[in-house]
Amino acid sequence: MSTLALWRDKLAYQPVSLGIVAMLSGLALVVANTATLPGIAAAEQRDLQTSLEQVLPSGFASNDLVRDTILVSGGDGPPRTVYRARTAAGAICGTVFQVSGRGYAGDINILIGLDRDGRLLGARVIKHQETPGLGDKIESAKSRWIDDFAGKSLSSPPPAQWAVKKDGGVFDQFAGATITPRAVVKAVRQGLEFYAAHRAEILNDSPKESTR
Amino acid sequence: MNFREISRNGLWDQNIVLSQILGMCPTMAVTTSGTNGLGMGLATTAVLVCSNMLISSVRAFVSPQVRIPVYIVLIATLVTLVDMSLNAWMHDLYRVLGLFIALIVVNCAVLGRAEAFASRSGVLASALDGLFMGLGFTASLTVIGLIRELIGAGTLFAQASLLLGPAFAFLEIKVLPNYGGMLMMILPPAGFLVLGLLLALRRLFELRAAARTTPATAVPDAVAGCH
Amino acid sequence: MFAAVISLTLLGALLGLGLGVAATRFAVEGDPLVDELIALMPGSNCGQCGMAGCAAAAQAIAEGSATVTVCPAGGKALATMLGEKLGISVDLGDIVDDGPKLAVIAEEICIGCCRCLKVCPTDAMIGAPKQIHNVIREACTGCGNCIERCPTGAATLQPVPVTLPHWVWPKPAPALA
Amino acid sequence: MGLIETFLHRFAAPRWGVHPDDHKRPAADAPLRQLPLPERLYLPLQQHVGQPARPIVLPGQKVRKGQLVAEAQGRISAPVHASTSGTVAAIGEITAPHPSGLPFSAITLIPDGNDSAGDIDIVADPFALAPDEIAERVAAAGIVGLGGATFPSAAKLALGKRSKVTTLIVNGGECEPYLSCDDRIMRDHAADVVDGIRLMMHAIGAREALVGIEDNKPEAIAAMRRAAAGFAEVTVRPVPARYPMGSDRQLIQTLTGKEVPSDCRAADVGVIVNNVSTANAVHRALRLGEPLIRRIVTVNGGAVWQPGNLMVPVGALVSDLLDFVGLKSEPARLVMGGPMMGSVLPHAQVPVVKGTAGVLAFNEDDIATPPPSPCIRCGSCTQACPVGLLPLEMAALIRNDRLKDAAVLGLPDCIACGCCAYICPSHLPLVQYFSHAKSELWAQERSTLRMEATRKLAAERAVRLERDAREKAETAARRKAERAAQKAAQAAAEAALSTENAA
Amino acid sequence: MNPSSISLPPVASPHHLTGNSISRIMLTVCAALMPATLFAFWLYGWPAIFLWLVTVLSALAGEALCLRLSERPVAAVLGDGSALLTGWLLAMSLPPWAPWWIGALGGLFATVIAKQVFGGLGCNLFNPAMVARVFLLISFPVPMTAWVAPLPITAATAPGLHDGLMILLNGVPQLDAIASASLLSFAKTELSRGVDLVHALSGAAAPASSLIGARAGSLGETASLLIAAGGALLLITGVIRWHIPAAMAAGLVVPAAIAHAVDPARYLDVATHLLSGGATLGLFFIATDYVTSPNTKAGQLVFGAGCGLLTFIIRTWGGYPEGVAFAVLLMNALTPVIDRYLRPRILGRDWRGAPLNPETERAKS
Amino acid sequence: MGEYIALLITTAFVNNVVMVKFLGLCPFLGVSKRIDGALGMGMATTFVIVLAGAVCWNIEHWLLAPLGLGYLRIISFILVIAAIVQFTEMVIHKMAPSLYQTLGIYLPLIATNCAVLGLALINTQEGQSFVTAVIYDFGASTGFSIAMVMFAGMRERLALARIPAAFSGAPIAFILASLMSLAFMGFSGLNLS
Ligand SMILES: Cc1cc2nc3c(=O)[nH]c(=O)nc-3n(C[C@H](O)[C@H](O)[C@H](O)COP(=O)(O)O)c2cc1C
Ligand SMILES: Cc1cc2nc3c(=O)[nH]c(=O)nc-3n(C[C@H](O)[C@H](O)[C@H](O)COP(=O)(O)O)c2cc1C
Ligand SMILES: Cc1cc2nc3c(=O)[nH]c(=O)nc-3n(C[C@H](O)[C@H](O)[C@H](O)COP(=O)(O)O)c2cc1C
Ligand SMILES: Cc1cc2nc3c(=O)[nH]c(=O)nc-3n(C[C@H](O)[C@H](O)[C@H](O)CO)c2cc1C
Ligand code: SF4
Ligand code: SF4
Ligand code: SF4
Ligand code: SF4
Ligand code: FES
Repeated sequence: MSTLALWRDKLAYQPVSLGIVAMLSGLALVVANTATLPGIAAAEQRDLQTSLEQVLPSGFASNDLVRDTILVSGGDGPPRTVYRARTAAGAICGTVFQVSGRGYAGDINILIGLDRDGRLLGARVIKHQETPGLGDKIESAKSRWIDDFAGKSLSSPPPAQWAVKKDGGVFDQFAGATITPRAVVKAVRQGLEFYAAHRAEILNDSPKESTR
Repeated sequence: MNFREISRNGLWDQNIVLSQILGMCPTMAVTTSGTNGLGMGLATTAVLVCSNMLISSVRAFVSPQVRIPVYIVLIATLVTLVDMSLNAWMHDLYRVLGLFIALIVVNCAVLGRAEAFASRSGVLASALDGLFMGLGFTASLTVIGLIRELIGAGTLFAQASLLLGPAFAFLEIKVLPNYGGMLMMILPPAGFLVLGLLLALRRLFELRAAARTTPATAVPDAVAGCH
Repeated sequence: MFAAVISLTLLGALLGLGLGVAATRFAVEGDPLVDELIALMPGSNCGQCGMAGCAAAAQAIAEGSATVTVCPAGGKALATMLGEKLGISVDLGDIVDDGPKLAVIAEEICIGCCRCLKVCPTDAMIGAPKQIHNVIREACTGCGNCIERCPTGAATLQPVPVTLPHWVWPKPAPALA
Repeated sequence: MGLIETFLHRFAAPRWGVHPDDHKRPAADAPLRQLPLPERLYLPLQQHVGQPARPIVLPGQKVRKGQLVAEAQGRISAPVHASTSGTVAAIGEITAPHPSGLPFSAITLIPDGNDSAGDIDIVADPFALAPDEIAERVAAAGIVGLGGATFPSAAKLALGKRSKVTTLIVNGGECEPYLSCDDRIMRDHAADVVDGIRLMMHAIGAREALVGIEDNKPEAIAAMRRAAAGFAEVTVRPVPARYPMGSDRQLIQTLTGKEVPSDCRAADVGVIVNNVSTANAVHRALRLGEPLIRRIVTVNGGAVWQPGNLMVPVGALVSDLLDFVGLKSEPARLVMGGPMMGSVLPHAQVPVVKGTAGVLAFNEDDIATPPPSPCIRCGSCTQACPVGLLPLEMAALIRNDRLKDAAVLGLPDCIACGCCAYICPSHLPLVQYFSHAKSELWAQERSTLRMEATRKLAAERAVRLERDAREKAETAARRKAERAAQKAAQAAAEAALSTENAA
Repeated sequence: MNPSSISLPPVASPHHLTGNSISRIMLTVCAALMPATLFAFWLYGWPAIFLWLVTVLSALAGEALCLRLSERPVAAVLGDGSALLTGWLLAMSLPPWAPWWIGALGGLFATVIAKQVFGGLGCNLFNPAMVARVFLLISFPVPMTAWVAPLPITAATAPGLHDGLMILLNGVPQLDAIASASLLSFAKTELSRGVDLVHALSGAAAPASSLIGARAGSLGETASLLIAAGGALLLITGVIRWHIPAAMAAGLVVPAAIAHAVDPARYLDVATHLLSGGATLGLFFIATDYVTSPNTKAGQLVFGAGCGLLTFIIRTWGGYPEGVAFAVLLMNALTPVIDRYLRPRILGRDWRGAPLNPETERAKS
Repeated sequence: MGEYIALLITTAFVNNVVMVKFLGLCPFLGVSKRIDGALGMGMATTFVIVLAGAVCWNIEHWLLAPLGLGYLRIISFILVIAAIVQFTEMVIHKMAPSLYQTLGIYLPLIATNCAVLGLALINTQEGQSFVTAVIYDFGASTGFSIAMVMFAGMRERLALARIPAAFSGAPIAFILASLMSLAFMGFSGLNLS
């Protein structure tokens, strides 16, 4: 102990001791990283899968959605990843992709699922920062509001009514919080428009365009 | 330091939140519901126990000059380890606590205990200290979270099953059906307010106790950690 | 993999070196605070504070084991000065400052034993063996050392009488509501 | 006052201060009355700032009117003269006209009723005297500032001469409500006042004199203008009636635009301020050879039957004055000086001193003081403070015993004018806070000085003890050496003896 | 020779005090509020009167409770009128037909949490009424933004005594049917829908309608002119000084005028800014609260300008349609710092507190 | 330029670290008894945050990202921060002992001031450029200092108030912070673009 005490105040002791601690920590982390990497990757995969399945009726897709994607550029912003659902026969029967809009407190990310004709199969908010108690009724866990989208398409209701009731549309707003639903409605509508514009590209099944 | 003293310190006398007033950021940020408070508290407890033990065992080798960096590296490593393992093997829990776990690194209470206790005490005592400090922390966070949740939404431990696992479903209670809710309670102002009122309550207890034991003495500076 | 370990180790070593150098470069010698406090104390080492003189009292104050109100000889004035030096607010209510005191010798009883003279820290007591002793008003700090030593009780502490120029306006009573 | 006039007044008036109801009339308009000689007079030894005077008479001694009974001690001091002829009964203590009710020393004089004066030494033309000689005569006459500060006037004149003062400001402000003694002096003795002013100018070497009189005293302004008509160097300047216009710094600023720096005297910026009554006293001292033994005192207040101004010998008891004017009711509070700055008297058995401008006997209605409420930070006090202080902040600090912090905010600059406490809607005793803090700080200062002295003494004692020890040791060593030497000598002697014997 | 001993503890000068008192000041302010309040009562009928009562009574009750707990004289302190004024001003800033618990919670919050916990009158750092208003707005955004169009008490469709009580207890039935946005939130909604203000604010929605109180809003917003008259009364009686109102008006008007000149389609005009929302009430009654505003003239100018500017910023770019309450609270938080750095100059000293130079003063004449 | 100013204002007020993001609360509550102390702490923290932010950005950009060592981020950032803080502490202790007296135990605690690490992590999370990151850090720490100074000013006044015994000290400080953050809610949703 006494020799240690002597050593501890030496200049060289500082870098060496801190270095050793850092090295051991680094080692531990490297080992842990190697050990956990596959687990984490698998878990994240599962997460994605379940989200995707939420916006499609159960049993709708027979393929592994996560592996059947296509990058579609267009609209504004970076290319979007579009996941495609297939029937047991392998034909494309629907697509899932993410849209987003600016809500009250930040971006709202919504996953929407469409059938071949561009009719909404379902929508789920996957990330938002809206005020709990006001804007968070867009979460399916909090309210069934988001289910209203199922079955809607660009033509029904007509484009003019793709808005909240306050603005003359068909969608309910929440008392005291119009901004959030307005943003969601707008984002979903834009998603439908995006699909309409790129339908051919998305449904084009030539294998070279599919990634992964 | 005996067991009684350590446990009493952790749970009440030197309670991290109510007495030392440390670790305020997670306290304020996560206590929007009882469930969140509980989760954060338990995660912190785990880290506190491990870090206290680790630091207590290496304390002889650490020179004063690099003491703090070493402690912090150790704590950060621990936290990252916990973070990774949860992510890989308990993914559902991780999805809930993931954010909180990263926050533990900078919870100054962890370093505070390392400095104030673990760097001067044996491994076992340090582990106990970490445990009770953590439990005291958990209790405070849960209480604050419950108060905010009850007034804010009329529920207790809402979504406990979703967050902590189905086993915790029994905790969920809707106390006030048909209650419109009070938005402020989940916003920053109420965090401060509820803790302030709790601290006042604690002070009231102590004033009463002091008045009972020594009727004529002046008001003690009850909150030692109130800098 | 190696990169991770090596870079972290290097980072740690580098910072450790920096800190080591800084610690030697910027080392702070001693505690200048205690010296400053000692300079403030009355310096009569009368021991009323219950410590081994003023330096010990200053040390205790600096360490926090004694409050700034510890020195009765210094009174409120000293306590405020110490409080300022330490940057803390002082609760002057703690100080029982019932005004300055003076030693007074009852001439009829004084036997001229000289004991008081020897213990007075400020040489405020004058007299010679077998003669009546006297107190120099200006020099007496009212420490009471002589009182304890006086075998006949001739020395007593009396409050210094208040005179017009020394009168202090009382502090107003606080507003009720 | 009409609406427009009120409006204009608001804008013309300075931005500091307050405008209390002045209550000066009818007392100011009543003709001056003479207080009959009381049975006993008490001549305090300390009626001025500085060293107290030292008595030079013995009990039983007979004195003439104007005879010196106590002489000045030191540079800043003033002598005391017998206010009338009579016998010195005692030299003892009497309650001081001070809120503390503490006693101070005074010479008790039993008048013989003759009021006979001693020899009078008058010069034919005082203007022929050297300035220093005028100052000496003023000093010998025991004149002190009669505006309230009671600073020995001769010292002020000397200071003025040394600092090359060019302007003498004569303070006829009399801004305190209820008081009218200066007003009376100016109305009745304007020529004497102007003469006194010119004498003081001569003593200082000032080029001009400005007489500042509040515009609520039109008769005094007219009288003074008439008296000063022949003297170009004396100008009468009406000033707005606003409390505390009579305070020297405010008057200097109003009349000359100069600001007296906070740590300086007025003389440092080339100005000297003297009260009109002081000028009158200077006139009487030099032209009539009469020392300062009497003064005009306003007796006023709701409890007084016949308010007015009295000519009073210094040393008369307040009770004598009140008996003379008669009381409507038992006064609820007795005040010496004005209502804004005067000090409350513990009882009526206190003597009138040179600086006593008024004795006010208030009834309950006059002083109805509601209990203080908390400060609502209305800022009225800040607005009113003529010095630009923050009374509310200082009071809050003092309430929490943070006196030094209050001093940092400017407590030492406070002139205790009372504007803040007057205007405060919460009726906070602000001036008492400040007086408390100032006296407490002085006390702390004294104890610090004392501590310093103690430290020195302790160090000296340590040195002495060391020296004693050393001396003792040296003596012991010497003794030892001596003894050793003795022994050696003895031994040598013995040896010698033995050798001798042997031989 | 010294017969009587000291009879009384020493009393300090001055022995002469103004007749002014706290209760007199507070009651003057209440009197100045009276015309606007009565007019608003007429406009909004019984529910508004009940809400006002509930708010004032709960503010008084909160104060009384705290006084009881801290063992201070209840009647004397309640008599100073400050709690009454707090409740009154809070009521003036609430939606007139809000349910009773809004008023009750607000009144209690104002006097208990925002005032008495800090030590009562004079010790609070934030304006109690505005703290309570913001607390209510944040906690209950829905009822706090539910405005109704004025429906004079004399109108046939106006709720009577009984219906008024029902509205107070149960809230407005079919709120959507009679709901009407206040001018500022209307403008904000239109802007967020992408309608420009030139179109949005034409015709019936023109800002001028708020001058005569024909627009939905709080009690204190509908009668801006009467509020301003009350403010003038306060100025004349010397209860408030002009610095804060003038600076606040300038802080609001100047940027508003510039912005409106640059882009009238996006920025509201000056009159709207001044006459709607709580601007007039804020100008004269709220920002001027002694306790929570600086007490030097320079400080008050800075404070007022800050209130005005922040109001403009929050109204124009913020998430809330109305900004006076937030602006006042933010400037309240800054008040001690303002007071600390903007002190008056001491006579004979320069701004930094050093004594002046005697020679330069001597040279003046 | 305009967007940088908007960023500065947004980070300082709208997303105030203390009042909105709940970072750095311990020093905010601990060192805010007097304006001077708060100002000193604010400046020390600003210094540390900007410096640490810049260093961490470079470490992330040149070391961690290229080598795929994302999992070492927390530990290496905290190491850098700790070292910078301790270095600052030693310098202040030597150069300005009185400042050291007031900042007391809080200097070492800057290392665990969540704001420092939090901001460094946010910088990388949002993939900001170096300039934006520095401006962001500067704005945030300025917001921290402003909040501290305002709070300290109010606490100086609180020290003179008649706070009920049960509330004096920490409880009233929290309630005050609560009302202050109520005021800061006014900035919520402020959108300068
Ligand atoms: C604290 C707070 C949070 C809010 N959060 C949201 C929100 O998340 N989503 C939303 O649409 N409106 C939110 N609002 C309301 C908006 O500010 C705005 O007043 C409202 O959306 C306007 O809608 P309205 O036309 O229905 O009144 C919030 C308001 C407050 C006070
Ligand atoms: C003291 C008190 C507090 C209340 N607080 C709230 C509240 O915070 N939020 C709310 O919506 N309703 C509140 N209420 C009102 C009732 O809870 C109300 O009846 C309930 O919101 C039912 O409303 P609904 O009929 O619109 O569903 C409160 C009532 C009382 C008596
Ligand atoms: C607040 C205040 C008010 C004063 N009012 C008067 C006054 O009304 N008349 C006056 O002669 N002196 C007044 N003085 C005293 C003057 O400042 C100054 O001391 C005096 O005029 C000097 O003249 P003297 O030495 O002849 O007394 C006042 C002083 C203060 C501080
Ligand atoms: C001119 C003036 C304005 C006032 N404004 C308010 C106010 O806006 N809100 C409030 O709660 N009290 C107000 N008061 C009342 C009182 O000052 C307030 O309750 C204190 O803040 C409580 O300490 C005002 C008082 C005056 C004299
Ligand atoms: S009481 Fe004061 S003077 Fe006496 S020894 Fe102690 S510190 Fe020194
Ligand atoms: S009390 Fe006695 S021992 Fe003490 S200083 Fe006075 S005379 Fe000396
Ligand atoms: S006048 Fe009185 S109530 Fe007003 S600020 Fe000054 S001390 Fe406070
Ligand atoms: S008494 Fe002092 S603080 Fe009050 S107004 Fe006069 S100078 Fe200013
Ligand atoms: S927990 Fe954030 S600073 Fe302490």
